[in-house]
Order: sequence, then C-alpha cells, then structure tokens
Amino acid sequence: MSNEKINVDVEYLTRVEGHGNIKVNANDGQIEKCEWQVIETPRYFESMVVDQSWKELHHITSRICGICSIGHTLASLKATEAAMGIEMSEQDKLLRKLILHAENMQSHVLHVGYLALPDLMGEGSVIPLASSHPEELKTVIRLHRLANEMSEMIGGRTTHPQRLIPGGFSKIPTEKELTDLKNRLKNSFNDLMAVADLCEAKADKFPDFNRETEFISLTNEEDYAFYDGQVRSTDTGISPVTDYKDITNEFVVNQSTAKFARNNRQSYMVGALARLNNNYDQLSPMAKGVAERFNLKPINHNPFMNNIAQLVEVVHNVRDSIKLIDELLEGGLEPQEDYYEPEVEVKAGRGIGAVEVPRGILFHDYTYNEEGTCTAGNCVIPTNQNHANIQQDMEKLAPNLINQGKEEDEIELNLEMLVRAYDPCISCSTHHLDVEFVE
Amino acid sequence: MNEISQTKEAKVVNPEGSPYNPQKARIIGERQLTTDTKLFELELESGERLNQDPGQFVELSIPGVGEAPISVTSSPTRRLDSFELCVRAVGNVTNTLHKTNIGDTVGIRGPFGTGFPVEELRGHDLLFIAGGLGIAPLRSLINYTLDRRDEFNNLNILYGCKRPCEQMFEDEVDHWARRQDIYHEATVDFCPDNVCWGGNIGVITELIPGVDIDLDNTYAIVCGPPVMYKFVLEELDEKDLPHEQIYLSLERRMKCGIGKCGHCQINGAEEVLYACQDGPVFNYEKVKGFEEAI
Amino acid sequence: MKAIDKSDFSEFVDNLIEDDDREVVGVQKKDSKFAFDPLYESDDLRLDYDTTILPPKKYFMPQRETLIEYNIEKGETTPVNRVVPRIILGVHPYDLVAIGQMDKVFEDTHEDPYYLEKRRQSVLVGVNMENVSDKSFASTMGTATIDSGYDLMLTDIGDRYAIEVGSSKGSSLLEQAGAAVDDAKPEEIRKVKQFKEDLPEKFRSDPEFDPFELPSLLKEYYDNDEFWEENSEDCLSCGTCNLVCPTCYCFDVKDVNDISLSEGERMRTWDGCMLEEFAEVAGDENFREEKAARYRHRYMRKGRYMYNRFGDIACVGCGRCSEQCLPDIADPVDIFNQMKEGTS
Amino acid sequence: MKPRVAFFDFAGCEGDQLQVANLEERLLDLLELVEVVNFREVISQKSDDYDIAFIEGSIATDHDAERLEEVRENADVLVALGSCAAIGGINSIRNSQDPKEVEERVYGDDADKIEAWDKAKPADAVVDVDHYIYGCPIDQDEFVHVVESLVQGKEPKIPTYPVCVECKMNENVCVFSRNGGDKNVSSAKREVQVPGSQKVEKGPFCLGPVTRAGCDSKCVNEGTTCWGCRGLVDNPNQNAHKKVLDKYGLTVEEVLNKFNLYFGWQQEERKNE
Ligand SMILES: Cc1cc2nc3c(=O)[nH]c(=O)nc-3n(C[C@H](O)[C@H](O)[C@H](O)COP(=O)(O)OP(=O)(O)OC[C@H]3O[C@@H](n4cnc5c(N)ncnc54)[C@H](O)[C@@H]3O)c2cc1C
Ligand code: SF4
Ligand code: SF4
Ligand code: SF4
Repeated sequence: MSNEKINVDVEYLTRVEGHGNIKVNANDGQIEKCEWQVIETPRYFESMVVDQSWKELHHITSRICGICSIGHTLASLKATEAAMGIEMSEQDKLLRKLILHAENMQSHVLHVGYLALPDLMGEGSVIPLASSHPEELKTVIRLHRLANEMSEMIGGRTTHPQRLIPGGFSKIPTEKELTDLKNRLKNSFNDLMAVADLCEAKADKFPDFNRETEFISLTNEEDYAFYDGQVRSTDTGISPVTDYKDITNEFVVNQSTAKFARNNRQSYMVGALARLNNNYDQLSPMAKGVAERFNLKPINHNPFMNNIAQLVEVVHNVRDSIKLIDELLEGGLEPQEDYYEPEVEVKAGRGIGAVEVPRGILFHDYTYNEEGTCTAGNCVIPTNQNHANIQQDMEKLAPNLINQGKEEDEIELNLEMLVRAYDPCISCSTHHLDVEFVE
Repeated sequence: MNEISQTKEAKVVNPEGSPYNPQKARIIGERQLTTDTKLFELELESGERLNQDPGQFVELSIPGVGEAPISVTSSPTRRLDSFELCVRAVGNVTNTLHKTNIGDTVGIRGPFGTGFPVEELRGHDLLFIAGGLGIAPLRSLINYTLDRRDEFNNLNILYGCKRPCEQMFEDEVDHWARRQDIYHEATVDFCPDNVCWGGNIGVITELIPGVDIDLDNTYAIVCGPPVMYKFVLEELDEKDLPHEQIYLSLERRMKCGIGKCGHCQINGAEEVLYACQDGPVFNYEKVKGFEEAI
Repeated sequence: MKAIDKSDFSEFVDNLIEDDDREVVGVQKKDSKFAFDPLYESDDLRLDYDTTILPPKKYFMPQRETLIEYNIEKGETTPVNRVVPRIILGVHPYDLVAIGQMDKVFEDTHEDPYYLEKRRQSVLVGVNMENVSDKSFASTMGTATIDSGYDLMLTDIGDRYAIEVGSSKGSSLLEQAGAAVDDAKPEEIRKVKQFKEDLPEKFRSDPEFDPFELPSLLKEYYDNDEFWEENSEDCLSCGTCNLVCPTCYCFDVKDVNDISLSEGERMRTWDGCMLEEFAEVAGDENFREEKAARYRHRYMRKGRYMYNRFGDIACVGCGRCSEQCLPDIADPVDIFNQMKEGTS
Repeated sequence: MKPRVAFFDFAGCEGDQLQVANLEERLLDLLELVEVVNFREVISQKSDDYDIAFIEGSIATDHDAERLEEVRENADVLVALGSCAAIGGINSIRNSQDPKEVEERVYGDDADKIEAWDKAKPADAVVDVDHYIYGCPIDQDEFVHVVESLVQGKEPKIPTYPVCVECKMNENVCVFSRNGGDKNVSSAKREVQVPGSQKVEKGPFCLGPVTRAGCDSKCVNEGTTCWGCRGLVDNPNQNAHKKVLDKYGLTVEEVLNKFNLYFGWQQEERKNE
C-alpha cells in the first residue's frame, strides 16, 4: 500500500441515462470521501401533475423517462385506475403485460448489448464493435429492434406509447400482427443464445464482489411479476403496494438532487437482480437454464451480476411473451368498440400503481378530486431506490480496490462498472447521482 | 406514413417519357459572376440540342436535393450544342449547384414555358429593363437581337443592380456600351466610396426618362425582383407606352414546370395564369388585371 | 341493363378478392365514418354509405408516390411508376364526375403517365347513392347521377342490384360473375329510373344558386376583400378542405434519400393552396400571404378557373370540405348563397 | 472529413437520444456519414471537438446554462433535439405554477437545497439555435433528414403546416368526430352522461389544428389525440382553434390547460412579441 493520493472524479458518467458523478478521495489508503452524486436538473413532475386531468396524467408522467416510458405510463394508468375503480378487461391486461415485456427486453438489450458488453470486450463503446465484432453487434441490434417493434406494435410507439389509456387501449394489434410477432420471437432464440454465449465467454470479467443486501421487488403467485403484485423484501417479507411509503422512506441527501431510499437497512436494491432473487422459481425453464450457466441463484449478493440477471430476464421476456400471445389468440381477439374512450366513472380518490420496470419497482401515487383533477402526486423511481445502495456498495468496493493496490484508472473503471451494473436511469430519478476523488 | 394499405403487390412500370424524369447534362464551363452568382455552361449528354427560345426556362434537377426553375440565359444564336444558366445561390438546389465542378452532371427538364414573342418584336425598337438577376432571362433575348441586329430597330438596355460588384456579364455590358447601335445605361442603388463606378447611382426608374421612346414602335421587356415591376411600370405609364407593348418575365414557385402542381398560379378576377405554361413571359396588357401578377 | 341477386353479388366479390390478380377495394366503415380500403371479405363492403373521408382520388394520385428513383453519386435517374391494379367498388356518381375532371387535368398538354396508368389499370364500379350526407349538394351541382364515367354502375333495388354497363372493362368484369347476372326486368329498369328521379329530395334544400352562375358570381366577388376576409377569419390554414376534395390535385415534390446518401426517390405528395407556404418563393416573398387570399383562391378555382380551362365547375358537391372543416367555414353552399343573395 | 457530431442532454427524459439509438441498423449507416464523438447514453468517449451539437432537454439551472454556452462556443451548428430543447416541452407545465409551491410539492422541507430556475426554458432562450427537431419524442425520419441535410449542406425542410394535413392524408377519422360525434353537431350531443355520476364527459379534443406537423399525425393514428408536442405552427390561428374547442364544450380553463401541456413557453413568447 502506498501513501499515494487517489482521486477519482468522474463527471457525467457515460453510458448511463442521466447525470451522475463519482467522487472518491483517498489519502494513504484512507478514504476521505466516497460519494455517488446525482446532479440532474430537477424536473418537478410531482408538481406538474397537479391541476391536470386524469386523462392526461399518464401522458405527462410518461415523460419522466424516455427509456422506461412504457413502465411509467402503466404505473400512472394503474394509479389512476385504482383511484377511480376502473376495471380492465383480461385481454387488455395481457396486452399490457406483453408491452411491459417488450420494454424490459428493449432496455436490457440496450444495457447488456450496447453499454455493458463494450466494457467486457475492452472497447470504449458500442461503435468500435461495428468493425471489431460486426456479427455480434448485428445480433444485439436484431434483438433490440425486435423489442422495439414489439412495443410499437402494441403501444403505437416505442417511446411515449400512445395506445395505452385509462381503462385499456385506444387501439390494439391485429391477430395477424400478433401471430407474426410470435414467430419472430420464436426465431430469436438463436440470437438470445448467441448473446448468452458472448457473456459467458467474458464471465470472468465480472468482479467478484459481494455485499449483504436487501432486495425488493413485486411478487405474485401467478407469474414472474412485472405488471402486478405485492411488494416483497428479502428482509421484511411481503407487504401491500399501498404501504410503499413505509418501504421506500425517501430522504434528501446533500450530494444529490435525487432522493435516496432505505427500508430495513441503510439501503436496498431493486431491479433485475432483486426480481430474480425474489421470484427465481417463476422464471421460464429456458431462462433458468441461462441463469445456471452463470451460477446465478437466489440469493445472489453481487451487484455486478445484475447484468446477467438482465440477460436471464430477456430470455424470460421472450418465452413469456410467446405464452401471452398464445393466450390472446386462443379465443381470438375481442374487438372493442369503445377503444377511443372507455367509459369511466370519474370520482375523487387516491390510487397507487406499481409495476416492475427494467430498473426495478416503480410507484405512482395520485390523489384526484371529484372532477378528476389531480391534487397531489408522488412517483418513486427505481433508480432513486438504488442510489443509497450504490453509495453503500461503493463505500465497500473502493477501499477493497485501494487495498488491492489498484491504480487510479482501474479503480475508476471498476467504480464506473459498478454504477453501470445498476443501469441507473438518472434522468428519471425525478429527484438524482456522480464519482469524485477529491484531494 | 400510413401508406395506402395494399393487399396486392404493385406492378412497377417505367413510364417512358415521364415528364418528371430529367435528362443528364454535363457542366462544361463555369464562371463566377458575383459573390453569389455563377454562370454555368452545360451540354446535354444525349448530344441533342436544347432548342430553347429566348425567355424559356429549364427545371434544373439535382438528384437527392431537388429541382429549381432556371431561365436559359444563353441565346440560341450563340451556342448550338450547349446552353448557359446564370444561377444565384439562394437555397438548396442552387447552393448545391454552386459546389459542382466542371465535368459533373446535373439533370435538366425542359425547356418549358413561353419565351419572348420574337416574331412580334422583330422590326421594332426594344427597351430592355433588367434589375439584378433579371438580366439572366433578358440576356438571351439581348444577345439574340444583337446577333440578328438588322432584324430589329433601335435597342435600348437599362440595367440596374444594388451595387457595382453585383453587375454581371461585365464584358458583354462593356460591349453594349461600346457599340454605337445600342443605347445602354447602367445604374446602382448604392456605390461604396472606394469603388469606382462610371454609371448612374439611383434606382433603375431614373434611367427611363432618358430613353427616347417611339410610342408606336417600342416594346419594353422587363425582368427583375418582384418590387421592381411596380415602379418601372408606373414610369412607363408616364411615358404613355401602350401596355400591349410591354413584356414581363415573372417568377413563381414551381414544383413541376408543366402546369400540374398548381404552385405557380397567378390569379385574377377573370382567370388564372400558370407562370410555367402561360409564362414566364407575359404581356402586360394581359396580366395587369391579375391582382397577383405584379 | 343487367341485374344480380345481392347474395350472388357478395359471392362474386368474395371470388374477386380470392382469385383476381387485382386488388379489390371498397367502401367500409371506419369508426363513425366511411373509407375506401382493401376488402378482405364482401361482408365489410358498405354500399349504403353516405360519403367517405377521402375521395377515391387516392388510388390514382396517392398521398405520396414515387416519380423517379435516383442514384446520387452517378446522378442517374429512372422513372418509376408503382401501379396496383384495382377494382374499386362503390364509387358515388359525384366522385366519378370528379375523376373525369382529374383525367382532363392529367391528360392536358404534358401527359402525366403516373396518374393515367393508375387510372387505366383500375376498374370503377359505381353505386347510386342510397344515403346522402347532410352536407352533400350533389344534386344542385348536377352530379347526383351520371350516364358515363364508370365501368359498372350499381343501383340497390331491394334484393338485387341493377347494373348499368359503362365500358368494355365493365362488361368483361361482369362476365367474371357468370350466370349470376341476368338482364334486368322491365320493372327493375323502371325502379332504377324512379330511384334516380327521387334522389334529389334526399339532398339539403338550402342551395339557392345555379352552378352555372358561379363563374360570374365569383368574378363579381373577386375584389370584395371584405367578403373574403370575413368568411376566412377563422381559417386554420389546415388544408383539410383541399385534401379531402375530389377535384384538388395540387402537389409538392421532394427528394427522399436513403440514410447512406447513395440513393433516393423523388416523391410527389399532396399539397393544398390553403397552406401558408403554397405560393412562397425565394426571398420570403409570398404571393398569397393572407388567409383571405388563399381562401378566395380556392373558391375561384372551384367555380371559375377550372371552368375557364376545362369547362368544368370543379366542385361536385360532395360536401366533404364542409363536413370536415373544423371551424365550419368551408361550406361552398354557404359562400355561394351569400354571393347570390348579395347580388340579387 | 466526416462532420463530428455530439449529443448533450439537459433536463429531459433522454427519449430523443433513445430514438437515435433506436435507429438500429440505420444507426450504423449514419455512422458512415458522421463521426459521433459525444453520446453519453451510448459511448464513453468525450470530446470538445465537434461540428454539430444536438441539445436535448430544457435549460433550468445556471449550471445548465453555462454548459450550454460552452457547447455553443464549440459547435458550428447547434440543433435543438426534441420538444424540451426546442420549445420548452412538457417541462414548461410548471412555468405557469407558483415556483415556491412547485419546489415544496416535490422536495418538501428540503426545497431550499434545490437550485433551479423558476421556469424551464428551451435552448434558444439561452443561446442561438440553428435548427430545430421537434417532437416528444422526435421522429426518426425527421432526425435522419436533418442530419443528411446538414451533411449535404442543405437547409432541412420542416413542415410549417399543422398536424391536420398529415392526419387527413392518413384518412383518420377526425378526433372531433369520433364516438359517433358529428363535428357540426352541438357539443351537447358529444357529451356522455357518465353512468352513476353527475359528471358529464366531453368528447376528446385535439391540438392538431395549431400544432406543427412532421410526426405523420402519430397520436391520432394510434387512436388518441394530438397533444401538441411539436409546438405551435408559425402562425397559429389560436382564436379560431379556441372557438372550435369551445364549440365542443371545453371550458376556457380546460383549453388553457391543453395549451400549457407543450405550448407554455411559446405562448409566453408570443405574448411578449
Ligand atoms: C421561371 C423562373 C426562372 C428563374 N430563373 C432563375 C435564374 O435564371 N437564375 C436563378 O438564380 N434563379 C432563377 N429563378 C429562381 C429560382 O428558381 C429560385 O430561387 C429557387 O427557389 C431556387 O431553388 P433552391 O432550391 O436553390 O432554393 P430553395 O431551397 O427553394 O430556397 C430558396 C428560398 O426560398 C425559400 N423556400 C423555398 N422553399 C421553401 C419552403 N419549402 N419553405 C420555406 N421556405 C422555402 C427559402 O427560404 C429560400 O430563401 C427562376 C424562377 C422561375 C420561376
Ligand atoms: S377553410 Fe377550413 S378546412 Fe379549409 S384550410 Fe381553412 S380551416 Fe382548414
Ligand atoms: S389533427 Fe386533430 S383536428 Fe386535425 S384532422 Fe386530425 S384529428 Fe382532426
Ligand atoms: S400527433 Fe401531436 S402529440 Fe402526437 S407526435 Fe404528433 S405533434 Fe406530437
């Protein structure tokens, strides 16, 4: 161990969504500062929704995040629907599950393929892969496109979907479209396995780092929960979604414009790894097969494995989508005459909606007056819930690295990889993250 | 865009003689005339002649950029196998053209439109009034009359620009100035102190009183920016020149050049004129009733 | 005159959908409106419609169509006309009149092979109007019924359709129906006649003008700036009245390149004289800058200019513009009535 | 030399950059035309040497403004990417709310820790912007068109007409005549008594008539209505549009709310003109 000064100062961490800085200072092997800072300009969605009509809320809150706009739209719709007691048809529910799969796939493929793989392959970005690994890149692009086209087919647009409205859909895909989609999903198995092979070949690049963590996600009896369920914590067990505030306990910290969250411990983790740890048994056999290849089993405490959990989930998304399409097509699609504007009984009330989005559990909570105008809103975003955990991980990982005598560059890279493993979506932390080694 | 939904494959037909398909023309010469205007000499790759009448225009076509109507500025009496375009860089097509090199090809459709009524003008006095780029279409007729000098009577050329540096075709202008058998005057709106300028300073209408106009025998031929027409025509009215003896070349937006797209319509209480087919050269008596013409 | 049982007609249509090389399109329900769309089964065909959102002109001059394909580097251009041969079912007489007018425009001087070839390769099966939209004034414009301009013309006479044959294209299509078609009985012929005679009653009764007065009325009103300004005050310059009109054909042309900038297509797309940019030229000069000027232009064109050029009143009274103009200021009947009142 | 292109994001959802990433195979083609040197969402490299800068998101802090000015210094061409950067976008909803209340609603007692402007502004409120790509999110084809045009040295052509034009070409049933409603029938007929309540629901409303086209009337095609995400056309006839909305039963307040979704900043600007 040297008495060197170490100073990691990463401003605007790349290949994540939004703005985060990593600041770490160490002197003589002693950490003086170790901070994950979020410096996103606040966007005030919880205020913007006030005075808006129930018909527009999901449109507005979709804009919280471009990457998981489908998830935000659905959480928003579920909150509104809960507040007004709006019932959904079984068919619409299946379609919503399907589009959530599409978004999860899209986001995970983007993350694993475009953002994490370059790290593993030792490239600065996905662009050089075009010449160094053209076939691999094309495989990733094909999967990404499939996911996007799936979102478009069901939601009318990949980003900020249009067809999702309170009570159901403004328009639904045709049976032919669904059948074509199913065939394309089936044909994607080869591509999925090719990406799994790629990751497996680089599996040794995942740092071996473990820290006891609390994992929180949705859970239900029927399926590997994305669209619906109750909240499950590996520490505190199952609680209803309506208790979300007691679980998330958001607080403001100085280093960040985004709020942090904690439940049972100093921090908890949400996202693919949390879901996998909580609901492993409900994964499709093919997805479990992939998990086994990486020796990924519940409860896994290595945050870097989140990437692999994402890969496993993509496989599950594809398998489960095929199943959902079969279910939809079984009795034939029910045409719905009133698609443009489902009948809704507007009433005062409060509703909470939770869905699993790529980065974890997402809560929207609205209160409406009897005109159907929103009087208060609260959104708790997965990345916010992870910030504290990233901070905790970093506080453990940084000294480890320093003690191992790693160079500043390498420390920086590892810390960056750690943050990226969480796939933070900072712009959507309606409230925010950064690494700095200060002298 | 939601294309028209189709259940059957489209048959692809290559329409022979599509009026929208340009023919290739090669740039064989170019000359910078002013900072933003160049003269291009082109020949059709087919080896055919353009066979334009003075005053006609072509659709200049650059695949990937678009099309723009451009007057043929060369006289059919001067060049047989090639033609000239005088082009100011103002937008997409014209800017791209300015970036081409000799030897490059562009597309040409046309010639289109009605040119100047050469037969009617023959044997008469002519008064050319050109403002700025308006010299481009007039030049084809001016040179035509110079080459067939004996077929025309007195020739008068008035040419106005904003500044001396914007005057084009200096060699030809000098030539006009030197010739005894034509009356030529040039003017600029403004002349910077350090520039030497032998001509008049002021708007072009100031030159009109100086011209000797034989009311029975003179035709005025006018082309310039939209604002110029009004003042020039007022001045010609002062002279009592009959409106039948005034010809104007007008500019409009055009998307086809062949009377289909509807953009170049000039409307009036009586009827509508298509600048691309009924013009671009119009008799003033005919168009003056058209509110949108001037 | 021929006739066919309705059930046989449905079967005939289903057979065409199944076997014919051509695409079969027809009028179908679209939410609360109707539209021409490809048919998948004859059950969807709605020959009792009042009017469609867009006229069938979209089949001969599509919203966007390729004129030429080009290679940017080589500067090579190839004219390309993508033609889908079609059997178009259920065209109302006013739309057939409008198609006849468009034919003249695209045949005039430089023939337009794109439009004309698409026309040639389609069969027009008309239908006499059973239902009339609230806004239509086709009977005033003399376009509620026609004697030519169709290949076949159907009339609903109860259990059967009476069929008038208007061209050899029409008769050969009818041959494909085989024995199901027989000669109309005398009383069926009488029914058709009666049907046409009764038709005018179904139309709105407010038009007070005669179509052939329009050219002179418009000439008289041309300089009445106040009139045009008042009537166009609420115009959104949205072009709806142009786009939905069966006799509007103005277009824009633009080059659409592929992403690598090596190839592309020169496309023609619909345009409209009500749009602000329509008459703009270089130097920001706009020859029809005010909405009143654009508004006037549209009426001049419908009622006078096209008449001067081709002898047609270019309004066939379909009522689409007035039905679809949001501020409700595009009703020709309203404008023409005002003119008529103002002059009498 | 290929033009060097950089992307920068401010307060926004990064959905527009995602649209660029979502070009999939076409993105590879695009990389043949330009060299991407900054694209934080996708690549790690950073460079201050670029010709074309795309700005995503609104500007709402001093820090944002400083960064943006720096980018403006470095770039030859600056393009506002997406509605937040081009017109203020959804962020400007809060511009019409009381700033104190806004902060308190989100950060409660910690509101004073946050330093943001009272208003979210489009990029051109801070620096000169050369080109605008509207939309929330942007339309991919339009993005490609703008990039190609810049590469070719052309002026990109962005529609100046309203969404209704594209909507008509797509032969949509106009939002105002949906649900069997007839747009020429009084608003009463479009009102639906909500079963079991006093509330009367009014038909859907559309901002298409005053919104700049270019999206191919995306939202109406998908069965919803135009929300105005591409901003106002150059010369919107908002009076006439208000009359239309009024005719269909929208109250003045509801109309303003609609206009405030995306037009907030533009309306303010128009007032100041
Ligand atoms: C009969 C005739 C003869 C002509 N002869 C000549 C000639 O000899 N020489 C010559 O230089 N010019 C001539 N012109 C003028 C020339 O055709 C125009 O200047 C033409 O617009 C140039 O095309 P462009 O693609 O370069 O410019 P464009 O890209 O069309 O732009 C030109 C200007 O128009 C505006 N503009 C164009 N399209 C739009 C749009 N869609 N939206 C908003 N603004 C737009 C632009 O802002 C720009 O200022 C002639 C025109 C006519 C009709
Ligand atoms: S008259 Fe009506 S339909 Fe026509 S452009 Fe104006 S507002 Fe649109
Ligand atoms: S954009 Fe809206 S108002 Fe315009 S035609 Fe479409 S639905 Fe109607
Ligand atoms: S329809 Fe309106 S809201 Fe939808 S993308 Fe287009 S401009 Fe935006």
